[in-house]
Amino acid sequence: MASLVVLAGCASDAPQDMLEPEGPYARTLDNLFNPIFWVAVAVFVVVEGVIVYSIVKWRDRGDADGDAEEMPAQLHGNTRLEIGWTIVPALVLAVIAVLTVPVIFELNAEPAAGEALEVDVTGAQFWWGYDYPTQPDFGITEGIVTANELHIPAGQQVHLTLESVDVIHSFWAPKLNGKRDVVPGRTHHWLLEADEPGVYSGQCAEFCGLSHANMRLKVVAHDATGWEAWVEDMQQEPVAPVSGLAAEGFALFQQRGCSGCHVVEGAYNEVADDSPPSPNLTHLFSRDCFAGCIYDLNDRNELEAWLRDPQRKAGSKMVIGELTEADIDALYAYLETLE
Amino acid sequence: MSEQTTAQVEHEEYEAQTEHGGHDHPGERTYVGIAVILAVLTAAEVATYYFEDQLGGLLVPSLIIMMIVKFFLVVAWFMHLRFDSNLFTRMFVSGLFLAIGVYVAALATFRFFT
Amino acid sequence: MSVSEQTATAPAGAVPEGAAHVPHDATTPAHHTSTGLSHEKLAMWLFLGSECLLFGGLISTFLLYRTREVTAGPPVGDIYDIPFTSVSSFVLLMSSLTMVLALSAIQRADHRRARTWLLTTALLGSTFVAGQVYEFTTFVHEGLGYTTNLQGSAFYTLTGFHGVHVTLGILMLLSLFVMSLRGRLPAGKAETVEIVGLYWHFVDIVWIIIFTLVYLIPA
Amino acid sequence: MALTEERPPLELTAGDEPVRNPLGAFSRPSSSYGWRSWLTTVDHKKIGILYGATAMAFFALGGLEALLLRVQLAQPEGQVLSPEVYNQMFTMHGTTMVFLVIMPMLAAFSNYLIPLMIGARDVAFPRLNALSYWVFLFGGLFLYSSFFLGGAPDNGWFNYAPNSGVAFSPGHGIDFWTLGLQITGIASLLGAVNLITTCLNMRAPGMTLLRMPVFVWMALVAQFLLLFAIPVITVALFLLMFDRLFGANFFNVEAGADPLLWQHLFWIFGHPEVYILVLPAFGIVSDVIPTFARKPLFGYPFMVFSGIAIGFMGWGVWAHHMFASGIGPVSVAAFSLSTMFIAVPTGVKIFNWIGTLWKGKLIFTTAMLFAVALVSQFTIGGLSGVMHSVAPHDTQQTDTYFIVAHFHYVLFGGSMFGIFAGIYYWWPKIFGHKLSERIGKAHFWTMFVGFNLTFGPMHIVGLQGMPRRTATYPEGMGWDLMNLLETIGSFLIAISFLMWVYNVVASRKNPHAGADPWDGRTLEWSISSPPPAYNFDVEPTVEHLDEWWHRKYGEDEHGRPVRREHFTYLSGVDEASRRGGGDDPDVDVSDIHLPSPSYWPIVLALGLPLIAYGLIYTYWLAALGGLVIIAGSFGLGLEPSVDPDAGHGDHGDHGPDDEGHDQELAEVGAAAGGDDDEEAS
Ligand code: HEA
Ligand code: HEA
Ligand code: HEC
Ligand code: CUA
Ligand SMILES: [Cu+2]
Repeated sequence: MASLVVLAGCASDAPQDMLEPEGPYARTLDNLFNPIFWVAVAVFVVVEGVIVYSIVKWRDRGDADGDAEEMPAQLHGNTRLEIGWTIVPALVLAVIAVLTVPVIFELNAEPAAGEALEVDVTGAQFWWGYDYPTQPDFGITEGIVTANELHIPAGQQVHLTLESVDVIHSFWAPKLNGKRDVVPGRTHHWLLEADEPGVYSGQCAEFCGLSHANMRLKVVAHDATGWEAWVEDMQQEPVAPVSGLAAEGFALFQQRGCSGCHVVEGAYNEVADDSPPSPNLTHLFSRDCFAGCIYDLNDRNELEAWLRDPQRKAGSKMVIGELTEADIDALYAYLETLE
Repeated sequence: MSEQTTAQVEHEEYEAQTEHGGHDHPGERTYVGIAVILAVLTAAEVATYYFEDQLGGLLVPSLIIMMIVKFFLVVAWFMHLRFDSNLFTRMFVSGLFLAIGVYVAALATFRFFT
Repeated sequence: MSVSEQTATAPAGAVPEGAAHVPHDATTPAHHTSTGLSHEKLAMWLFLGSECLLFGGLISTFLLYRTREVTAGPPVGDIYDIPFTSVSSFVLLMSSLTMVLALSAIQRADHRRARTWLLTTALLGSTFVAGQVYEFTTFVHEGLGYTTNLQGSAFYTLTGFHGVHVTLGILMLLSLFVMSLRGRLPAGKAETVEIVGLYWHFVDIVWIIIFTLVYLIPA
Repeated sequence: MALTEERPPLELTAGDEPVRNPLGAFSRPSSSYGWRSWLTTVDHKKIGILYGATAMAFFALGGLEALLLRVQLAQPEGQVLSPEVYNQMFTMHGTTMVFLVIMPMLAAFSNYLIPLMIGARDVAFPRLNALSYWVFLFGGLFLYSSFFLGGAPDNGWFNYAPNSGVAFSPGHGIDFWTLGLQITGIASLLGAVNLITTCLNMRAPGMTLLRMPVFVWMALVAQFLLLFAIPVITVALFLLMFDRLFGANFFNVEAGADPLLWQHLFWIFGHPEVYILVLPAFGIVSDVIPTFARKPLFGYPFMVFSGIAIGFMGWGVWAHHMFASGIGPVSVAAFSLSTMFIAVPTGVKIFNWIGTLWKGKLIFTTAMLFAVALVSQFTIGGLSGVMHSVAPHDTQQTDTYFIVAHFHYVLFGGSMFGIFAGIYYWWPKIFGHKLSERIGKAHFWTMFVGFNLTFGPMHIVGLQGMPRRTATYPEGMGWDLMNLLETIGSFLIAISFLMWVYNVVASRKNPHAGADPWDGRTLEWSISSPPPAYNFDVEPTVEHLDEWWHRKYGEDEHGRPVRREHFTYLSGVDEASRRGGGDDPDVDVSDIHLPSPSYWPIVLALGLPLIAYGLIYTYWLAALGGLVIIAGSFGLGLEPSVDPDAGHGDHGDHGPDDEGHDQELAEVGAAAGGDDDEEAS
């Protein structure tokens, strides 16, 4: 068993492997886990070793002398020994406790104002929304709203504020930090930081209904220039297309009810009162994945299939009437302009 | 006359069953006395309602104390725990204390007390 | 809970299982148990210990939600009628007295008094329940229904559970009363009365707690 | 004799009251053979068997659900189950295994064994016992009927709010869950009261608490946990039910409710619950290992006290299921610490079992194999538990397969292995013949390998970030191979289970095993197999821990045990089946009074599912159920526990003494009744 777990430690290409942290918080966790893991291995080896030894050594082999009834010494116990194996594990655990408690507080510490990038995260069935309040320190002069892909600057502390609009979700990007539940009616906080630029996979970890498995997320960490570019892009309002297929799509976006749920800043800013919380599409094509990051946005077929039947993602709250292929082409052409 | 005898027989029968055979039960007078104390305490409790402001920080502690005393009186005397087997007390008290411990801790995690 | 109540405490007018020891039977000692205590009484105490966690849960739920803002209707604390509740609390408290008096009477084989006290206890209990019904109706008139807000749900559920307990107790008392009328409740079975009494007093002490924590201590 | 459920004397002659059929509905059942006797039995042994058989049937169902889960997960992007079905499957799998398999299985052992082990003739309240069983059965069937009535519950076995509310789970599945678990909860609560009373009150003379077999102790601790934990989940279930049925607001976030309330209530119950699931299994192996190590249990008092300590500490750790839920660092730290230290008493148990093996003479019967497997495999689960208790890192582990691995190691590697050890060990006592050892060993090894193959790799995928309760997973996460192995393993377990079923069938004709086939240590081995209805011909007087062993063995001058020439079985044992001597007791058993069978438990129990269906569909049905329950309660209550017409179970007559005694009572009764009439007028 232990060897299997060790094996896991070495296994590669597991994008959500928690044993290969890529940020300071996840590393703190991993550093805590390591000694405890080895303590467990040691206990495991001792216990299983003694069991196996006993089995081998004292199993009844129906001895040759044929005296099957001969009894072993009738030991009733040994108080000193027993007190010993009460105290020793307690001491071992005390050490584990001493290692653990400071980390609990460390990881719950709130960063000083202005030190961390603030992002408001919304969990919804079955996608993630991100809201970057205005923070000139980070180049954000006007709030940014996006979905599913969380963009952050690498090497920078990020402070998340987590809220849910329906049921409990749990925000988790294993290589950057552990989970924190996103509970409706409560506001929770969590920290993230990535050492290096890169894309980090994660997903909702609290069962939240039919598409719990399909509520994934990505954290995209940028280097300084990448970050500036991204912020810059995101603060640009898309220009509404005036001609061609895209313009048709632009009109269809309203006719087909898309704008009843989805915000496209500058064009469709108001959604219907009874609409379910829906991803902001202003910069849809700045992302690589959509609908809880289970589909690839760079693959045209995926988005078309989505528009054909959003229920291919079980339980999806996006309910639309049937679209003709022509509608879909037009809508696609429009959506593509949302960069 | 016949009633008297039957009553006696029955009473003895009852006594034979109780393990200490005729141990002292508090008499009816005691019961009434306890009830009087309970009544007075209740009156005092209700009175706090009219003096909330004057009592200030004392209000809650005094209410809790009175509640505990009333609780204790009923349990000890009316429910005979004072006179009955210790085992009963232990069974009941373990449930009671467990409930207090667990729920106070749970409320504490909601920062109920701060 | 009502269901488990009935079955777990069995005695609603019943001969609880094994209640009848056979004191005259030479071969059977009066109490043949390891602890010398009767099964039924022990069982009742265990059950009451368990009930502590039931009411504890309901009370804690109420307390938690009492401190929360309500989104509709009045907070429950605004519509309490403390004088009224004080009176009904007092009634319930006194029913505990009549209950012990009933027990003490039956132990003396004074059946007439026992019956009187049993009936009085049941009547006091009924008064309490009636008071509760009245309270509920006024609260609803004041705008706090069961579904109005958090506190309404928590309040009615807690006090409702208690009320159901009292009602079951009343049923048991009445059953005892009828048994006694029919001569099925000799002093030898005083323990049945005692056990019902334990339940009754328990319901009373729960109210002692509710009265203080729910009504008197301001949010 | 030593029966508690004596005939209530005054009932016999109380005027013209129809005592026998209080409501005139039925005449009292009297047979103790045939299938009908199973419906009306109040014999703790039969009830134990009923519990066991039902639990194993549910195990097949819960296992089947697990197999479906595994088939779906065998490969990425599995298409076998829709998410709807998948969610129902894992919910019902977890719920079934916990509430309908392990809990009743342990009720089965407790029922069957506690009276035998403490030298009693039955439990304290035999009819209540029957009631518990029927209530449990109907609760389970009610829950399962949801499959045919629009879909089973699908929100996981801990059913977090607010996803369990009507807004997010509009079907009836969750209603079936809340109501079904309330029903089975009633069964558990009744059982707890009953068995605790039995343990405390019905021990044979000399059976002090510290002479009780460890199984009895652990069952007792578990029953106390039930006694106090059931009401907590009852509260939670009621709140949820009121939310769903009557529009209350307990988990209505819009109205300001806090979803963590559910989590606290559930886990205040839920954590003690996991010790309820494992402690009796610990008890079983604590009796099995000494028997087959031919040595007394190492450190009996430590074993007892550590069990009590686990039960006690188990109440202070529940929030370790909520480390990621945002309860705040202070709470997290407190619960993290309390959780860690629960490893101490558990470690004591592990080490003491090893101490029992040490220098023993280990006989590896199937029962022993399972018992030792528990010791070794539970340790693995316990160690991953300690890793979870390290709260900061648990925010990584929680809700991943690392947790799934943990709890299957403790539940399967602990509880299930313990249960199988118990099944193989006590089978000859219960049915008179052993299960085949040959098939048994094949069963064990297949199960052992399958178990590790199924749940071992879950540690790895868990650490690699595979979340639980996901109906599907994408390719390229590095989880594929391990998942495939797990699925293969699960089929090995299934095969091993079928081997067990086959063993049960194939072993029916095995020769009679005798009263004491394993040279056991505790009292149940001192009576014939299967035991007579009244268990003991003579009530034992106990002088030792491991009383039966001490009756069989004395010591030679070196303090080594030697079998005695003379010792006496406690009920008649047929000649052929005696193992190494022993005499029969010389007593007349015709005098033993047993409680009579009764229809009322099953009738009363039937009322509960009626109420439950009624609450879901139409209140009329609920009212009907209420009437059934009231009728049933009065029926059960007024019916004398021993049928006066049935000749007291075993013999048709009482002696002349009894006759006179009845007469005397009749007079008292009549006198009392007469007086009352006068007074009343
Ligand atoms: C039989 C049931 C059972 C048992 C006995 C245990 C035992 C333990 N459990 Fe487990 N647990 C479950 C059933 C059980 N658990 C279930 C069902 C869940 C998941 C529920 C769900 O989410 O669906 C769960 C989840 C669970 C969690 C929550 C994880 C999460 O969801 O994030 C935690 C966290 O602390 C935990 C901890 C422990 C610990 C510390 C023990 C300890 O009692 C273990 C102690 C034993 C040992 C440690 C081994 C022997 C000891 C020694 C050899 C001594 C030396 C050891 C040391 C010095 C370390 N368990
Ligand atoms: C004691 C408890 C117990 C037991 C024994 C098991 C046994 C098994 N469990 Fe599980 N399991 C839980 C308790 C248990 N489980 C709990 C509490 C959960 C959490 C649920 C939740 O998240 O809400 C869970 C969750 C769970 C999951 C996670 C699902 C998810 O999160 O998405 C998985 C996945 O592989 C799984 C698999 C298995 C397997 C393969 C077995 C195997 O051991 C089963 C072996 C199979 C059999 C024994 C069946 C054999 C039967 C036949 C072949 C039919 C024969 C028919 C006749 C004879 C008539 N279980
Ligand atoms: C009833 C509300 C509703 C309507 C109408 C609606 N959507 Fe959606 N849409 C949603 C929701 C909710 C999601 C998130 C679904 C998920 O990921 O589970 C979504 C997701 C999307 C996404 C993926 C966004 C991302 O970043 O993940 C696109 C693209 C999209 N919708 C386009 C459209 C178009 C085009 C239309 C009109 C034809 C439309 N939607 C109509 C609710 C709606
Ligand atoms: Cu959101 Cu799972
Ligand atoms: Cu736990």
